Amino acid sequence: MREINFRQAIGEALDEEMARDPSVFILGEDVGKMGGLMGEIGGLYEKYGVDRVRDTPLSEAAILGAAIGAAITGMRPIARMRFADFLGVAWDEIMNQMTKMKYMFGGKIKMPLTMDALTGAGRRQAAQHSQSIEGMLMSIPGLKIVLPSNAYDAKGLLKTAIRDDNPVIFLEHKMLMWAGPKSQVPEEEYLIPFGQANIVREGGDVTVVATAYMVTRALNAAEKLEKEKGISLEIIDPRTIVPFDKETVLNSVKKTGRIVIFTEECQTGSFAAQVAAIVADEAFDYLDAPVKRVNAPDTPVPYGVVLEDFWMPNEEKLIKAVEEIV
Amino acid sequence: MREINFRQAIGEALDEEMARDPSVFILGEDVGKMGGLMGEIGGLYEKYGVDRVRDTPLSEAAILGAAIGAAITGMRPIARMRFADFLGVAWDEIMNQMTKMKYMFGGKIKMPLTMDALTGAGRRQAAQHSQSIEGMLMSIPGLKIVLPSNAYDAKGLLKTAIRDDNPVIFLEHKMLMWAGPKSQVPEEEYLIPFGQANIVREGGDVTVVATAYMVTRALNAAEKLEKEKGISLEIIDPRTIVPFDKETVLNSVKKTGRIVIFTEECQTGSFAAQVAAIVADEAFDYLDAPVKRVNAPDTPVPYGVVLEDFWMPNEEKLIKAVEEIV
Amino acid sequence: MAIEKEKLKELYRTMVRIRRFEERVAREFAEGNIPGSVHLYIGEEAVATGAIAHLRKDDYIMSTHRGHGHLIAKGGDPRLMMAELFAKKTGYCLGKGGSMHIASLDIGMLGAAGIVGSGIPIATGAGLSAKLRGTDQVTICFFGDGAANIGRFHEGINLASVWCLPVVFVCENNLWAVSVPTSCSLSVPNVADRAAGYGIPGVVVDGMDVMAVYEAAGEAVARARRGEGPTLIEAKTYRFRGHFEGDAGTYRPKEEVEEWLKRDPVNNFKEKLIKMKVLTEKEAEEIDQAAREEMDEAVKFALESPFPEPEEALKNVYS
Amino acid sequence: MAIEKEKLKELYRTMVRIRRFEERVAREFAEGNIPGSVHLYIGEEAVATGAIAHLRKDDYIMSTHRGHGHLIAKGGDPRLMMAELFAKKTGYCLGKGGSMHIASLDIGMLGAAGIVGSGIPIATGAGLSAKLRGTDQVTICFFGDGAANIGRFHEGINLASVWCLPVVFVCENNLWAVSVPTSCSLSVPNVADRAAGYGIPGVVVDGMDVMAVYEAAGEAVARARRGEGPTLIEAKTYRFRGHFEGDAGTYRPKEEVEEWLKRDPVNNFKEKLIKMKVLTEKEAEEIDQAAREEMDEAVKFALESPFPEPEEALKNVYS
Ligand SMILES: Cc1ncc(C[n+]2csc(CCOP(=O)(O)OP(=O)(O)O)c2C)c(N)n1
Ligand SMILES: Cc1ncc(C[n+]2csc(CCOP(=O)(O)OP(=O)(O)O)c2C)c(N)n1
Ligand SMILES: [Mg+2]
Ligand SMILES: [Mg+2]
Repeated sequence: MREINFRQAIGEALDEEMARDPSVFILGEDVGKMGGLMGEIGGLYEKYGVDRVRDTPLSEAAILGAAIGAAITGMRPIARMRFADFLGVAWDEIMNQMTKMKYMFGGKIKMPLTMDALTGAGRRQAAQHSQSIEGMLMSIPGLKIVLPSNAYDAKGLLKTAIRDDNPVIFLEHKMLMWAGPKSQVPEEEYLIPFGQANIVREGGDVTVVATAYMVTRALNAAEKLEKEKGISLEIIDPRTIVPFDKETVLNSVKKTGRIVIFTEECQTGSFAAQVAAIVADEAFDYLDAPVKRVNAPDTPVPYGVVLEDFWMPNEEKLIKAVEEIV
Repeated sequence: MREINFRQAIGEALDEEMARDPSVFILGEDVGKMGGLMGEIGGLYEKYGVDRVRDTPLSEAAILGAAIGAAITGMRPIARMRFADFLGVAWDEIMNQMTKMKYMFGGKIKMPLTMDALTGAGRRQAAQHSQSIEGMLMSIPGLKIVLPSNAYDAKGLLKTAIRDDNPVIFLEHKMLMWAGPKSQVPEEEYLIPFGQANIVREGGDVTVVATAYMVTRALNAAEKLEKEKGISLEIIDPRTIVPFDKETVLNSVKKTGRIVIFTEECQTGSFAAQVAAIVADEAFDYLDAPVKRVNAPDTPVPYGVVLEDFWMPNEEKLIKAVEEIV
Repeated sequence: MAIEKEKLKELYRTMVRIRRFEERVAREFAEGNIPGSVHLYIGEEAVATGAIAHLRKDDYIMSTHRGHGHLIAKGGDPRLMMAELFAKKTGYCLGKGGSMHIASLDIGMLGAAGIVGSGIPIATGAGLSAKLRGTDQVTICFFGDGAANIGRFHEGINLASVWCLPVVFVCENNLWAVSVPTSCSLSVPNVADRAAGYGIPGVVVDGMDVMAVYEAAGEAVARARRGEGPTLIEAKTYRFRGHFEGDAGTYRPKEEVEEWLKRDPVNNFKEKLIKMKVLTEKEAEEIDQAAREEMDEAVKFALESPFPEPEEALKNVYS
Repeated sequence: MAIEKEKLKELYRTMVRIRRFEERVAREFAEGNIPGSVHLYIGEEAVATGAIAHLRKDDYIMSTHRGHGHLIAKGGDPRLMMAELFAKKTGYCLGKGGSMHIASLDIGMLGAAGIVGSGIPIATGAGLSAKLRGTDQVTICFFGDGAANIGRFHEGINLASVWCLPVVFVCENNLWAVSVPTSCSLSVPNVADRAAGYGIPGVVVDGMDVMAVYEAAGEAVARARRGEGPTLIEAKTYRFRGHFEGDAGTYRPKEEVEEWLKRDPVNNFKEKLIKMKVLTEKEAEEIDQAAREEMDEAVKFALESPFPEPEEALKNVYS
C-alpha cells in the first residue's frame, strides 16, 4: 500500500468529495492560489475553479454565516478556518446558529457543513495559535467533533464529515500536519464512521484514552512501561469526541479496572473531564483506582521551547500517572 | 434585617462600588435611561451621569473590547452583557483577549473587568436566550466565574467581582432575577470571597453540589427526601465555578461517600463533569457509589412550558438519582 | 412607477393581515396564552409588505426577532404561526422555536434571528447558494437599526458585495434598539450611508409608505435578479408598541411617539387607496373583516392543538 | 507642512533602526534562534515611523501581528524585543508571549494582535479611558487591509466615533492579507472610503513616504488631542517579504513586487534627505552603523540571556 502524510490525507479527502458531489465547495482564507497554509489543498483551486474554491476576505463570521446560508439551501460547504483559536470571532455562528437551527426549526432543515481548523501546541506559536478547544466546543449540543490522530483516520473521517448532514468540526493537530508520520492508505475509497473508537494498542493493566497527538505520545509511553516495568497499557483513541464511543472505553475499564485520560487540553472544562465523569458513573463498580487525567495546566499556552514543553502533556507525565495507580 | 430581592442586590452592589471607586463605570445596552432590562440598575444613570453609565450601540465585541482597553489603562469597567447567550458575538474578546493578555504579557498588566449576564432557562425564552454556558466559559483559563444562588450572595459576590483585578463573569439566573425569593441583607457593607463554597444544608447521606437556581430545587428535594425516606442530603453551593472550592466538596464526600452533581447545563462539557472528575480522582477511596450527575440533556433549550419543563433538571430527577445510589 | 390596482389591494390586504395578526398576538400574550417574549411589528407593516411583494415563492427571506410580519408577507400561514407562539405541536417548528425562531424553507423563510444581526451573513450565504446552483433566486435580509452596528453587518454585506450576490439588505430603522436611540449608535444621518463603504447602492426610503418601499425594493430585487449584486435599503419606520410586549417604552419621548402614530402605514394607505379610488370603504371593511376572521381562526387552531409530547425535547438535534 | 531638520533625521533614524532590527530577525529566524512565526515589517517602516512620531510617551499604540516596527517607533528597546523573540526570561514578556504578543504599558504599547483585528475595539477602550480619566492621551491603532474586513473594524471605529474618542485608526494597506488581495475583499478603491459610514475623516496617504504619513497623522493626532474624535488613515504600503518568514509569497505577481521594491521607504527617504541637504552620506552611514551595532547588541543580549524557569509557565494567569 502507498503511504501518505496527514496533509496529503486532507487534500485527498477534499479532492475526492469534491469530485463526487458538485454541491461540495470550499471557502476560507488562502484556500485559492495558495492552496492552504501548508499547501495541503494545492491544486484544488486549479482543478475546481474559483467558484468551488473560494478565497474570502478576513471575515470569519461571514465565512461561517455564508456557509450556514449555503448549507440550508442545498449546498455542502467546507469552511476552512485555519487555527481553531480564531473561531472565537465567529463563535455565535457555531454556538447559536449552525448547531441550533435544526432543533429550533422543529427538525425541518439540514445543515451539512464541515469546518476544519488547526489545533494544538508544540510549534511555539504562543497563546493565540496553539489552543486545544475541544472541551469548549463539546459543550455545544448539535456539533460533531472529529480529532484524528493519524493520516489514515484523517482521510476516512474527513470524508465522513463532508457527507454528514450536520455541522462537523474537523480538528487537525499541528504536530501531525507539519511532521506527523505517514500512514499506509489504500488507493480505494474508504470511510470511517463517527462514534467508533480505535483500540490503538491492546493491553491489560491500565486503559489510556488519548486523542490526536497524544496518541503518539501514549504509544511511546506504553512501550517504555511495557519494557521497563512490565505494565501493559490499552490505548483507546476515540477519534470523534462527539459522538463519543463510550462503550469501547467502558469495556476496557471493565477489563483493566484503571484509567488515565491523556489529552492536550487545559484540564478544567476538558473532554478528559467528561470521560472521567462517565467512567466514574457507569464503570464505578469495576474501578480499582482513582480516575486519572493527564492534561495541560489551566493556563494559556506559553511561547518558546522551555515553557511550552513544560506545559504540554508528555510521556513522563503519563507514566507518572500510570505508576500512581498500579 | 431588611430583605431585598436578587435584582436589588445587583443594583445595590453596583451603586456601592461606583460610589466607592471613581474608576468603576458601566457600559452596555440599555443601561442608561432604561436602567437595565428589568430596571435592576434604575437610578444609576441619574446618579452617576452619562459618562459612568454608558449606553452602547448594539456592538458586543466593541463593548468588551472597549472594556478591555479601559481596564488595562486604569479604569474598572463593568460590561453588562444581558443574556449569556449573546456572548458568542464577543467570544474572542473573552477567550483570547481579556483572559490571555496578562499571561502573554508576562504578568505586566491588570485586567479589572467585570461582566454580568443572565443565565438559565425556565422563562420560555427558547434556544438563544436560555443557555447555561458555565461549562464553556470554564474551559478558558484566566476567567473567574460567579454563579450565585440567592440575593445575599449575589450582592457580596458582585462587590468582590468588581474589586477583583481579573476578568470576572457574574451570571444571574433568570428565575432568581425575575422571581427569586428575598434574602435578609445587612445595611452594612459585606463582601463574599471567591472560592468559598457555601454548605447550604448539612446532611450525612449524600453530597449534592448544586448551583444557581438548582440550589432552590435541591433544597426542595432534600426536604422531601428527609421527610419521606429519611435520606439526608448535604447541599453545597460552590458560588464560584472558578475558583472552585474543591476542599469543601471533597470533605463532604469523605463524610457521605456519595455525590450527585445537580446543575442546569447540558451534561456534556459541563461544570458537573469537572466536579465529577475531581471527585473520582481525589476522593475515590471514600466513594461508596457511582458519581452521579443530574443535568439537562444535550440539546438546545426548547421553547414552551411542556418541553422546557421536561428539559430542565428538577426535584424529581434529583430524587431519582439520589435513590439510585443509597 | 405605476403600481397595478390589484397589486395595491394585495399590498393593503397583506398589511392589514399583519396588523390583525399582531394585535391578536398582543391580546393572547396578555391573556397568558403565549409564553416567553414577543416583539410586535405594528407600525412597520409597510416594510415587509412592500419589499417581499417582489419575491417569488422560491426566493428567500431572512427575518429578525420582530419577524411575524415578514413571514406573513412571504406567505406564512397564521394558523401555524399562532400555534408556534402557543408552543403547540402543530406550530411551524413543532412548538420548539417560538416567536423568535420560525423558519419554513418550503416558502423560502430561512429563519428569524434571536441573536441580533445573525441573519445578515446567513442571507449572504443563501445568495451564494443561489449563485452556485445557477438559479436566479433573490434573498431579502431584514434587520434593524440596532443590528446595523454589529460586526456581521460589515462582514456579511461586504462579502455579498465582493462576491456580487443576489441579496437585498433591508434595514428597518425604527430609530430605537430597545432604549438606545440611533443618535447613540450612528454618527451619520442614515444607515444607508454605509453602503458606500461596500460599493453598493444605499437607498433611503419612507418605511411608512408601502408604495415607496415597493418601488425601492423593486429596483433592488431586479438588480439582484439580474446578477448585478446587492443593495442596502434603509426604511425609516417606527414601532408603535414597546420593544417587547410588556415593555412600557417610557424611554421614548411622548411627542415622538405621537408624531409617528399619525403616520400609521395601514390606515394612511387605506385612505390613500380610497382617495385613489382603488379601494372602496366597503372593500376595505371586507378585507379587514376577513383578516380578523383569519386570525380568529388561527387562535382557535392554536388553542385546540395539542402540546408536543415532552420527549420531543430530545429530538432533532442531529439529522 | 515644513518638518524640522532634526525631526527628519529622527524619522530616518527610526526607519533605519526598524529595518535593521527586522533584517536581524530574519537572519536569526533562519538560523533557528527564534521559534514560532515572525511577520516582518520591512517595506512598511514609514507608516509606524511617521504616525508614532506625534505621540508622547504616555500616549498609546495598539499593534498587530506585524508589530516590531510599531514598538521600536514607540520607544521599545530592541534588546528586550529580541530577547522576547528568542523566548528568553529577559524579554518584554518574560519569553511567554513571543513576536505576536509584546506589550509594554510603561511606554504606552498596549499589545499586538495575534487575532487579526482584535486590537481595534481595545484601542477604542484606551481612548475611552483617556477621556474618562480626563487626560489628553491619544491612541493610535494599527491594523492591516485584511483586518478592515473583520466585524470589529466596524464596531470599534463606530463606537469611537459615536463617543468622539481620541483614537487614530491607521490601516496599513499592503494590498495583501496573506495570499488574498484587496481586490477580493474590498469593492471600493480605498479602505478609507469606509470612514464616511462613521462620520469621521478618511484619509488616504502614501505609506512609502514618511513625510506624507507624518503630515496626515499630525492632523489626526491633533484632532484627537483636541477632543474632536477619531480619524481613519489609510497608508498604501507593501510588505517586501513573505507574509511570515518562510512564506515564499508566490501568489503575488512578480511585476507587482518589483514595482513596489523600487519604492523602498528607507532608501528613498535617505536619498531625498541627502538631496534636501538634511543629511550627508556620512551621517547616513553613521546612523546605519549605529543601528547595526544596536541590533548586534540586541542579539547578543538575547543570546546570553537565560531561558525562563519552566515553572514560569504556571504563573501570571491571574493577578
Ligand atoms: C447580539 C445581541 N445583542 C443584544 C440583543 C438584545 N436585543 C434584542 S432586540 C434588541 C434591539 C434590536 O434593535 P434593532 O436591531 O433596531 O431592532 P428593533 O427591535 O428595533 O426592531 C436588542 C438589544 C440580542 N438579542 N442579540
Ligand atoms: C481573525 C483571524 N483570522 C485569520 C488570521 C490568520 N492571519 C494572520 S495575519 C493574516 C492576514 C492579515 O492581513 P492584514 O490585516 O492585511 O495584515 P498584513 O499581514 O498584510 O500586515 C491572516 C489571515 C488571524 N490571525 N486572525
Ligand atoms: Mg430598531
Ligand atoms: Mg495586508
